[in-house]
Amino acid sequence: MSETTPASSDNAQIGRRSAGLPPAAPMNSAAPVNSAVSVLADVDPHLAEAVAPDREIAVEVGENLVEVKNLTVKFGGLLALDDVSFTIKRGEILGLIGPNGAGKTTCFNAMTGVYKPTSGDVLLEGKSLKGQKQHNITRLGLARTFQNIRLFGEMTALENVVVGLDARHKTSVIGALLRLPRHQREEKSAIERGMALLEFVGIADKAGILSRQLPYGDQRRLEIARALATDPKVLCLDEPAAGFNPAEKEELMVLIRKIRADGYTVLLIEHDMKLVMGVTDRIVVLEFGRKLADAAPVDVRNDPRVIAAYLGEPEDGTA
Amino acid sequence: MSMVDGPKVSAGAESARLGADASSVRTTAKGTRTQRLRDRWNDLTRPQQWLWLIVVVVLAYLLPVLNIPILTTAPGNDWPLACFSMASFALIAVGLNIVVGYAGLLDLGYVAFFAVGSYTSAMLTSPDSPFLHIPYLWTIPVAMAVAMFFGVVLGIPTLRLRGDYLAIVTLGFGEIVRILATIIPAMKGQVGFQNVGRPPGVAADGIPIFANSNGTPWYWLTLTVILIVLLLVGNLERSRVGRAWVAIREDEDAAEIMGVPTFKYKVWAFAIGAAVGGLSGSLFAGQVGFVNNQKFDVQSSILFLAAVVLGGAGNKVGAVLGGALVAYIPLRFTAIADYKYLIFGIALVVIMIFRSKGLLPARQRLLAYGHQAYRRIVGKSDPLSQPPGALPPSVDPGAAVTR
Amino acid sequence: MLELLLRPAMENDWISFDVPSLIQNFWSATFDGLTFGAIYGLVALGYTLVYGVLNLINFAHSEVFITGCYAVVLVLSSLGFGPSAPTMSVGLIILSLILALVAAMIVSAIVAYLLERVAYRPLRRRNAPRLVFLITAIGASFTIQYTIYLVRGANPEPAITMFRTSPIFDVFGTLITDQQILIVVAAVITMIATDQFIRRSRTGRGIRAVAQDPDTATLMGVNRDRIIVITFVVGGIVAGVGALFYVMLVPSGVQYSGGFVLGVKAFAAAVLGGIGNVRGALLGGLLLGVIGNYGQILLGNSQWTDVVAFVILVLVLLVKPTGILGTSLGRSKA
Amino acid sequence: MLRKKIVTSIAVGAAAVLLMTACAAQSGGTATAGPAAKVDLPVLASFDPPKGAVLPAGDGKATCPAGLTLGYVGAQTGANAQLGINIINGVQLAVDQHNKANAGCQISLKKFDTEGDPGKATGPVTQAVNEADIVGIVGLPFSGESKATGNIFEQKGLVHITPSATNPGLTTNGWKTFFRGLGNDATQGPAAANLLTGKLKAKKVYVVQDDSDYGIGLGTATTKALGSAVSGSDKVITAQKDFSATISKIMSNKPDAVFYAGYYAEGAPFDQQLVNKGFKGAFVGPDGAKDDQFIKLAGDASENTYFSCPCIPGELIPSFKNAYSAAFKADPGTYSIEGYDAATVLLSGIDAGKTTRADLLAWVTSYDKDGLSKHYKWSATGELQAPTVFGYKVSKGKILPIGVIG
Repeated sequence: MSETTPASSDNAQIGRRSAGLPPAAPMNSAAPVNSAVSVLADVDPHLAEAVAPDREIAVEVGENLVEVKNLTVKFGGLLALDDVSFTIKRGEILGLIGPNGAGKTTCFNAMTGVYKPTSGDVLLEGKSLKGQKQHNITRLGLARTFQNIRLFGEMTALENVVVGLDARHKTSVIGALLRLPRHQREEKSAIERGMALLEFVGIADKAGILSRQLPYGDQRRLEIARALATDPKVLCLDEPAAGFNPAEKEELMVLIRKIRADGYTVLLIEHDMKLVMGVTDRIVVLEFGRKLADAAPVDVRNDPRVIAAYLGEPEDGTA
Repeated sequence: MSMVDGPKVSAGAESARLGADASSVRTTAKGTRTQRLRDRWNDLTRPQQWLWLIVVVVLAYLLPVLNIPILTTAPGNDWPLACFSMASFALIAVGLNIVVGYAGLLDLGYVAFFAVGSYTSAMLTSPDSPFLHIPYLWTIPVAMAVAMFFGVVLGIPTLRLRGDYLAIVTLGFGEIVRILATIIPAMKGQVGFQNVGRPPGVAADGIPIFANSNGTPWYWLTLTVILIVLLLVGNLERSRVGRAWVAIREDEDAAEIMGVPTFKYKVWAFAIGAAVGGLSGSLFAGQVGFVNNQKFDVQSSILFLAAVVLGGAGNKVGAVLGGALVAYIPLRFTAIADYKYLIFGIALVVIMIFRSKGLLPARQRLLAYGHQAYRRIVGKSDPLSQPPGALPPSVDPGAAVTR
Repeated sequence: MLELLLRPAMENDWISFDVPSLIQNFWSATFDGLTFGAIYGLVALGYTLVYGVLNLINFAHSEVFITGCYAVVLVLSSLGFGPSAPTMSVGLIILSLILALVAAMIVSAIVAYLLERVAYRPLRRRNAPRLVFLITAIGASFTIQYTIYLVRGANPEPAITMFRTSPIFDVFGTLITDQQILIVVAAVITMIATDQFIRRSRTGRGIRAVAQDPDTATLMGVNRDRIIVITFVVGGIVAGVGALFYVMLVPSGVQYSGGFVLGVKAFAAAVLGGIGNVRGALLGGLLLGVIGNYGQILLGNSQWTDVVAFVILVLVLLVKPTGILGTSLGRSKA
Repeated sequence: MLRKKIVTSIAVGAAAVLLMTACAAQSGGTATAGPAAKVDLPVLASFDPPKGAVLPAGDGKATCPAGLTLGYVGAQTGANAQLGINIINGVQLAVDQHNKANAGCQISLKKFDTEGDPGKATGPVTQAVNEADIVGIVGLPFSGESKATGNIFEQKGLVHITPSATNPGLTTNGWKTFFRGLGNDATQGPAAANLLTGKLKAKKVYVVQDDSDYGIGLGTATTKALGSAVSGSDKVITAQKDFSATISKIMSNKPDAVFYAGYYAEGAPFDQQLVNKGFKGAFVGPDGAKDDQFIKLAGDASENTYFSCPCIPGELIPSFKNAYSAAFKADPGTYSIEGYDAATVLLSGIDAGKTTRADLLAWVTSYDKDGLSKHYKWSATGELQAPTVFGYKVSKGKILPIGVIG
């Protein structure tokens, strides 16, 4: 997939909004191969600018952007999530890990409105997401990708991304029917921003290809671009490395760092410990629906409880 | 059968990957013929495309006058009226295509909206009706509005249901409208409404221009309506509305999670489809001049669906073609009248098994300015070098569908 | 405008309610409704089974049913039955009816089997989308209907009277006939048998496994295609049972297009009871039959049956989208 | 295998219940309603056509320009095909006889199919009126399609004689080109009432009508003519299969006769179910029910059935019956002779030199002659001045005429 990365040697500053970020989070021992001064070094500054988040966020960098409070989910008699609390701070990459069935995806689904929590709450910028429709949660700023890819197969890559962009559009049905000025304005800007996003994830040259015809890796990247298109305050990635080989995983880590460096906050669910350790600033560990640990990667790695939970499970199950 | 329609855990990412690859191989191997046609169309310059379109539209307008010997239905049926019949089926198919083709909602009771349109026009113009009478042309927007209202009323409860329940509920709704027309005395059952109104104008010989025997003006009226509808539907298709519909069709849950208010857009699809159905019903009532409960049966709904599927669900030009064909075949080959439904039944099965995308497979253009964007990818290496706003505004005629 | 709308209404041109008639005929409407409902239930079973296993509305199931009815009519008319009550001995009548029942079960099962093989399996092989299945089902339904139309003509088949019905006992002043008892009892027996078959037998376990999780079931060595075929065939056999009793109840009801509306109502019954649920099918059928009958009497026209049935269906689905009993085939408790 | 067990157990269970019920069935039928004694009406053996009736052959000396054409517009396919074929054959027979006798005047016949559907009728009708060589039409058979298309004939001044559409409203549209070749429902109603209360001596008549234009019109006309003899009424619906609700009302009403205004498709099963529930009275239907299909569908139950029909028993006219049977290998059906007579009216006009539409229209307007079945002279609105209505009864599986009833 390396051919898709634009070869620009321009080592300029990163985007406006990302300038205020804290220095890149401490990298632990499993640091990525291409450790650079800035992860955005090889990104065109205009591109970074075009992709960067485009709206005000009520909390400052480093403050709590999302608060998960005593979240509990029951399916019938099954307690899938038991009183889980954690926070996501603006500007960080938070990892959410746990053995199979630990409740990672359930937690995710409860946050994004797919499941109704039995009790507890999720706050975004201090405001509760309780009772919000799924599409509204996305508009409020919580975007996600899917563990099993769920693109709109009969749409081109660009169209997929524009669907995400539509979340921020305001054209009415009548406006679209009669091609009123706002519609024209939004359509034009959507093309620009959509192409920029595709460029950012490295598949701009495939903008016109039907998404179901894209190679697997590009489909994963497209999902990320589509989620970014909704202009999220928090980008939630659900096992984005599933089915990737080690080289692809490295590239994915670069992409995730790039995304953060551009001003996004990222929640990463991942099975692959190496990837999680390599890219996150902080890790929340779930087991049997409970929170087991919440600490920096190094500490999590050395936490005996975590080790116990993962005992017998290979760290890199899919490779 | 999971009770919660959330994202499902796949059997394994690896298999998903294999599936994705396999399907891409399969699809690229197929459909080369239509692809070539499409490519050729795309290679044309804008003025060339326009020229071709004008030729096609002019030919379409001349259709009832030309009366081409091979095509004509003449020995059995009046050709201009057959043309009208084709046009009105085409219009219905365009409307149903919004619901089935774009949004992927299987509506098996579409004839109900057609009936609502017909009855609205009839009851507001026929001397047999005790209602207020208004000029026929005014009943067309009223019929659309009433049909749209019914679409919303039906849509709001049923569109919350799971996908395939919708099929059965709409089927029931279609039957209910027909039954109500039969058993509510005010709807006059089989007795029906005679002398439904028509657009004004009388020809030199004293016969109204829009007499029920005069197919050509009715055809021209309907064709004009089709062109306007195609243009407007094209506008919708290349907007967030069209994208929302196709996203819902492709993966409703994912669409919702990507910020598409799926319920709202489903209701819109239903309402707009219903309005077009009401419109065609109104035109049909005007042409025949007589409305009773006889022609609004389930079979008609199925024929409409067959038209959409035959043409290629999701492709509005395909819908026009499919609608015209479904109307044309029994009129041209009157001998098959007895076999009509058998032939359509077999055709549906065979098409679904061997060519499930129909005669003109769908490929929506969902971006108003996609043309330029895609061209840039081919032309230049850096798609962002062009400043925004440099894009020339384009007005796509609705008939130009292929990418 | 309002006055114009109301005027015809005041002239009783729209809808009128006949409450006294409903009260007077309440019990007979109930028993008639139960009898009809039992037949809906039998047909609904076929929809429910296929839906449970394949998540597919087998629209052509109504044609599976109607071919069974034709089998009954053809067998019985060739045995000398006709519009008038037969004059033959009791034993001979019973023998003939059993023969007709077996014929109907075989014919319906064969049609169901062919449907699966010719129409649906090729689609499954290609992983076709839902819509494609549904449209194929509709196409298949039309094909069968109009094949019958070409072979047997547009007219209904001459009536078949199997035996002269007579009242057995009196409930709340309403006579209940032997025929009504027979139909309801037979429907319940069939339903229990099917339920037991799915719960207890090896094949039944296979059906439940495929319904729950086709992929896992395949991995566990269940032959999915075989299970699907069996599901269709079982649905066909039960439809054949329904066919015999339908002809018994509505002797002149056998017409090429006759299955369609009944099929739609049976499907509604399946959904009402909870699609995929064997017991729900019978429950939904009985409910639909009874409520439809009340509506018919209250509103004074037999066609209201269908209207009322659909309104009830929509209302139930809005309140409880999974139907009354709710559970799916896969989860039906063993 | 368990499945086998289940199937057997169902069969055994079913058999047991059947046995129980069949025993009960044998023990006693229930005859509740007590109608009047059955009246045995004599069958009409032959029907003498009017002396000097106009026949298609004419005098054999007619000459006319080549290419003149008559048209038939109506059902050829679809659910109502049989009625259309009866008429087409009658028309065809008339044209053939005419052409055979008149070497100097060869008329051709063009057929246009409407499937009997008002929505589909405008196409074929327009095609027919636009064919310049067509000077006269036999059609359209049904009232609905006639309603939808009458104005088209009017616009083009093309005369058309319907052989079977009986809705009274058709002659109230001011159409000058519409002629009805038989009595309408308004004349059939009193005739049916006469059959019921006169010939069948019924004191209490229960009137049931379907939801068609035809059934409603006829039901209303008959109810009016019956007056106080009507003891009750009910409605059924096209395509209804189960009539138990109506039947229980009838059984508690205990009428001497039931009049059913509708078609055989519902009438036959209705009669069958009625008789099976123990009804012993007479069942009277109109022309729409008079069809051999009625007997086929109702079986022995139909032995209580009578029909009123403005149609004339063509099969009793030997010359017509023989010629028809020779040509089409079948007996004349309902409305065959009406089609034949209507064509004859038009053919005789052509023979008289009326070879334009205007001339032929004038010819029919002032026509005043006997046809094979009855006298043809129309009022200004296109109604027959002296229509006849025949009574028929079912006897031993055959529909036999019992003479004029109105």
